[in-house]
Amino acid sequence: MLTMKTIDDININERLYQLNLGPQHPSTHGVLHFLLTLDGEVVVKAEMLIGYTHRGHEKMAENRIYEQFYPNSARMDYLSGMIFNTGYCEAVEKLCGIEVPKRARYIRVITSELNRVASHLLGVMDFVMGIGAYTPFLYGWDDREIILDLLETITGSRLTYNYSRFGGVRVDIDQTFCDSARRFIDRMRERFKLYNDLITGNIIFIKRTVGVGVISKDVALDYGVTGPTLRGSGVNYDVRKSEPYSSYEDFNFEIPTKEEGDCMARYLVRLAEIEQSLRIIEQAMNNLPDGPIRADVPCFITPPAGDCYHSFESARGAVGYYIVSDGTRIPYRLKVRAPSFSNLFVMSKIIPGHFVADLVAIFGSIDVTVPEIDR
Amino acid sequence: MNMTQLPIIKDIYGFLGPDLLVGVVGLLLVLIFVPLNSAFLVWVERKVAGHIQLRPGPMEVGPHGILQSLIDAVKLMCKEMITPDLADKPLFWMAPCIVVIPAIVCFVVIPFSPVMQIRELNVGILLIFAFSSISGLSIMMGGWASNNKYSLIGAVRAVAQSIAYEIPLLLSTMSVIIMSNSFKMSQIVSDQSTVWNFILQPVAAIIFIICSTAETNRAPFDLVEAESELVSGFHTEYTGMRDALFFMAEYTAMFIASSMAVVLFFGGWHGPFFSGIVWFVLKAYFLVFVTVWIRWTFPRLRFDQLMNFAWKVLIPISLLNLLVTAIVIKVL
Amino acid sequence: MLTEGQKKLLEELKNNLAKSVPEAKISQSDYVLTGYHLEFSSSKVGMRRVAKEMRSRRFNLETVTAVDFIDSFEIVYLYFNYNQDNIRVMVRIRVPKDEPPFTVSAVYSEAIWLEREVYDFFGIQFKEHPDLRRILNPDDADYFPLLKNFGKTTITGEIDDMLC
Amino acid sequence: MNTSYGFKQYVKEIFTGSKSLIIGMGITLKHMFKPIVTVQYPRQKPIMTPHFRGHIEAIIFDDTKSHHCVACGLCARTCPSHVIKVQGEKTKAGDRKYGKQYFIDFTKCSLCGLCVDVCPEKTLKFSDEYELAFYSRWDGVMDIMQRLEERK
Repeated sequence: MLTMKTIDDININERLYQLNLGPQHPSTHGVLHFLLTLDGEVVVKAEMLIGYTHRGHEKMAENRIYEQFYPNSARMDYLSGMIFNTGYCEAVEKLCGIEVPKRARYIRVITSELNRVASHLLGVMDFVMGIGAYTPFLYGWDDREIILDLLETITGSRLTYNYSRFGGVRVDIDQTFCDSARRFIDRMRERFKLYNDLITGNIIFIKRTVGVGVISKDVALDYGVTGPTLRGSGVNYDVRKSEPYSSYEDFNFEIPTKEEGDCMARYLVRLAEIEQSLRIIEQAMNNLPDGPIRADVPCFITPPAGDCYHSFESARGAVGYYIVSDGTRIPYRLKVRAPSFSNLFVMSKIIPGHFVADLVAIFGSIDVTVPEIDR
Repeated sequence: MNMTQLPIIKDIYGFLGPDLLVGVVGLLLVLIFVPLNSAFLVWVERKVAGHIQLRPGPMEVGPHGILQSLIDAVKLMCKEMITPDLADKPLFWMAPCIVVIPAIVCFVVIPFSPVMQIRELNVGILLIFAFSSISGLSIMMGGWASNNKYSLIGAVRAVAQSIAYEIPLLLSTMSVIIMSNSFKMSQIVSDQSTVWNFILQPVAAIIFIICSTAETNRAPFDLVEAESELVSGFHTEYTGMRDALFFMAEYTAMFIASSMAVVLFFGGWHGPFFSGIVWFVLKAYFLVFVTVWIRWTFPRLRFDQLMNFAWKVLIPISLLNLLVTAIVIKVL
Repeated sequence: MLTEGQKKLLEELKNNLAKSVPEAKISQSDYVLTGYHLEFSSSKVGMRRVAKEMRSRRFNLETVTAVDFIDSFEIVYLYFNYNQDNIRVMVRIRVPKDEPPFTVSAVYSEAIWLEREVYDFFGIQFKEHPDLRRILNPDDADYFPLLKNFGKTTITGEIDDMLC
Repeated sequence: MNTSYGFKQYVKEIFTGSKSLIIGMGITLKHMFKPIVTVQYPRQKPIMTPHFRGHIEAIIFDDTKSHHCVACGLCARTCPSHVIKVQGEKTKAGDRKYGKQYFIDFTKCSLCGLCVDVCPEKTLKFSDEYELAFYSRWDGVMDIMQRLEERK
């Protein structure tokens, strides 16, 4: 690894210069602004300037009834909109004490996991594209397209699904959906060989990722990192296991972890997670119970006064909805704990000492969504 | 009055002989060939990339979109050429002009067939090396003059990269030159009438192809442009036809590098059934296809790895190869 | 359902927190309904002592946020651990509007950004914070958007009348 | 990265590395001869699924050969973006109201589908039209009752 120079070693006027990476840059996944202090091509200090896509979702929530916040929830993390949407519904259900039918919970699991696979595929392939390989990105896109088509058949939308409703889901899934999902699972399992040959085994990819951007366990804990980024650092923590929501307690799956904490570990964790998600989908479809898909809830709900915190695992980490209700139809306060927010902040700790090219790799491997950070 | 009767013209004609005619006609042909060739190669690149990525590539203009690059060229000519306010204007203007010089000059010595060569030089190979280094200069000029940090980083990378990769490039060429005892390109080609140098010198051939990919700044060595890091590298600030000139130079350099590889290792114009030029162009385009294919397969190296690869892998191996070649030739 | 380990940890936590911050009110809460196991509420003191206690037990700071209760702020810290025995601890600190609290960013680095966000939206000036600047809102903004007196739209009132 | 970098490892890395590169090139070459997977959009058109969420439309019911909208305005009030405006009319005094004009500003619609969910008469549905392009913002404001007349 490169030896990190401290500011004291360098005559500032001569050697350091600042580079604005973003807000308009091909590899910042949206509008994120890195203010880098560089020594040659080595980053000495990195500061992330965020807020370019701040839309004030939390303030919006205070100005609309609970139902009207459905579309907002998916627009925070547009890559795992289904998970955010479902999570919001579950948070409000927890607040109101609504019991969701089992079939609806299973459908939520199936759609959320499909969404997670789609998000991970994009995350992994975007990371590979940041390193410079464009073709694997489009192969991943090809797989992701099947999921989007599949979800479109039941939700009618491709990114901002808006599918979950308080007390259940909007549309039931049928046999054709299950058959296409099974076909996708079979196809996806075969595709792992392609990804391993084309990307994981590639010597350039290995050289670019192994030992780059190491997040140690302690740093991860200190900075509140969650999700695949945390599991890549060797911490076995997944909300789906630790606090099973929906019906994750019914399924048999593993939490893949890697000890190394570098870009490669995070990449491998994501690929392994896709595999586990496929397992969950398969189990859920095999044991799909019959019954109603929506509990009998009023058209507009009025939760009792009080507060609740609901945590769930999105494709990027542990998301939390903290809702304070004052007993009216409008939330008094709605706070979203965005995993990308903390995951991004850790970059200011680990980037110094790396090249600009590594910054792109690390940023890709942490896989943040900017609208989720900015909310 | 007959112009040729003038003493000065007579002197020039006497000095140049029939070469003048060949020179003028050849230059015209090169001037026509270079833009058309690069337009064709852009189309090839987009088509190959498309099919590798399971999509058809350009399809709209002409059959299978073959006229797409010509239309794009027309569009680029109509575009405004923006010069940044803080740019070094003369240098900024000169860089794209200089970058096409090696693209044109190098064609002078390439033997497309036994008869199709504009000028036979005793040091043809050296001329190509000498002139292709100019492209590094123009990249440096463009990157510096843009007054953009991304461009500057790209330019600095370009210089370091071209220095590092010229050494193994020359060393691998040297082993061929030792074998045919000549810097003359036609001599090297005619020496391969029975066995290609690729069979005799496989290591040198592979190193040559790798280094020429790096010299022409193609992926996986395209750190000079490195889209995901440096936006567009040295030509970030260039627009319109100036940008197109950089592209033209890049694709022509690709073609020249492939032609060099054909001359040095793949038997030049030699081949059954067809005439020499057909074989030569086929081989050159196949090598171009290989570089395009490589580009759309691999990730990009990091800068220190690029340097390590040149200094720790390519240079030792090519030196070793040269040494072995020299010993074998001496012994035989 | 709480496991044995969770119960034990809860008891320990309760005792230790009560010892380190005697003036606080600590109570167990229904996880199924609220999503947290332990509720810790105090007025204006103790957030750093709690943070240190949590850090020593390898708890993770999940989020920091605030709620504007017109007359005062409630600052909310959520802690969660990665171990087998998962406990979520909700720490509520009531602070008057004119008396800003201390930062916990010396204990948890994550809090640097989380508290910046709270400052950005509520204008709570955390004491001893290393880098208290705007984060999501523009640098030159002169408003704190999540305060209750900011930007209450008239449309909402209309909806309220019609639906309630 | 690795300080103890032996010669054996160096040679091995060159060979394994080259092998991995050749495998990668083989994969891309194979893909080059596979059929394309993209839809050539203006020439081929994708078929929309039955649940596709386009802009909203009124359903023509068989019994009345028209919509069932009673202009209750619930959709207008639920809409998070406030893009719906319904105008009702009574044919004669004491009769039920029916929807005469139903404006939706599609340029601001977030296609959440709350209006369809909430409609007490279930007279709204999603259109499967996806090629909606306008020359001005005002063209995005459409009267779905008028569109219903056109469909009849």
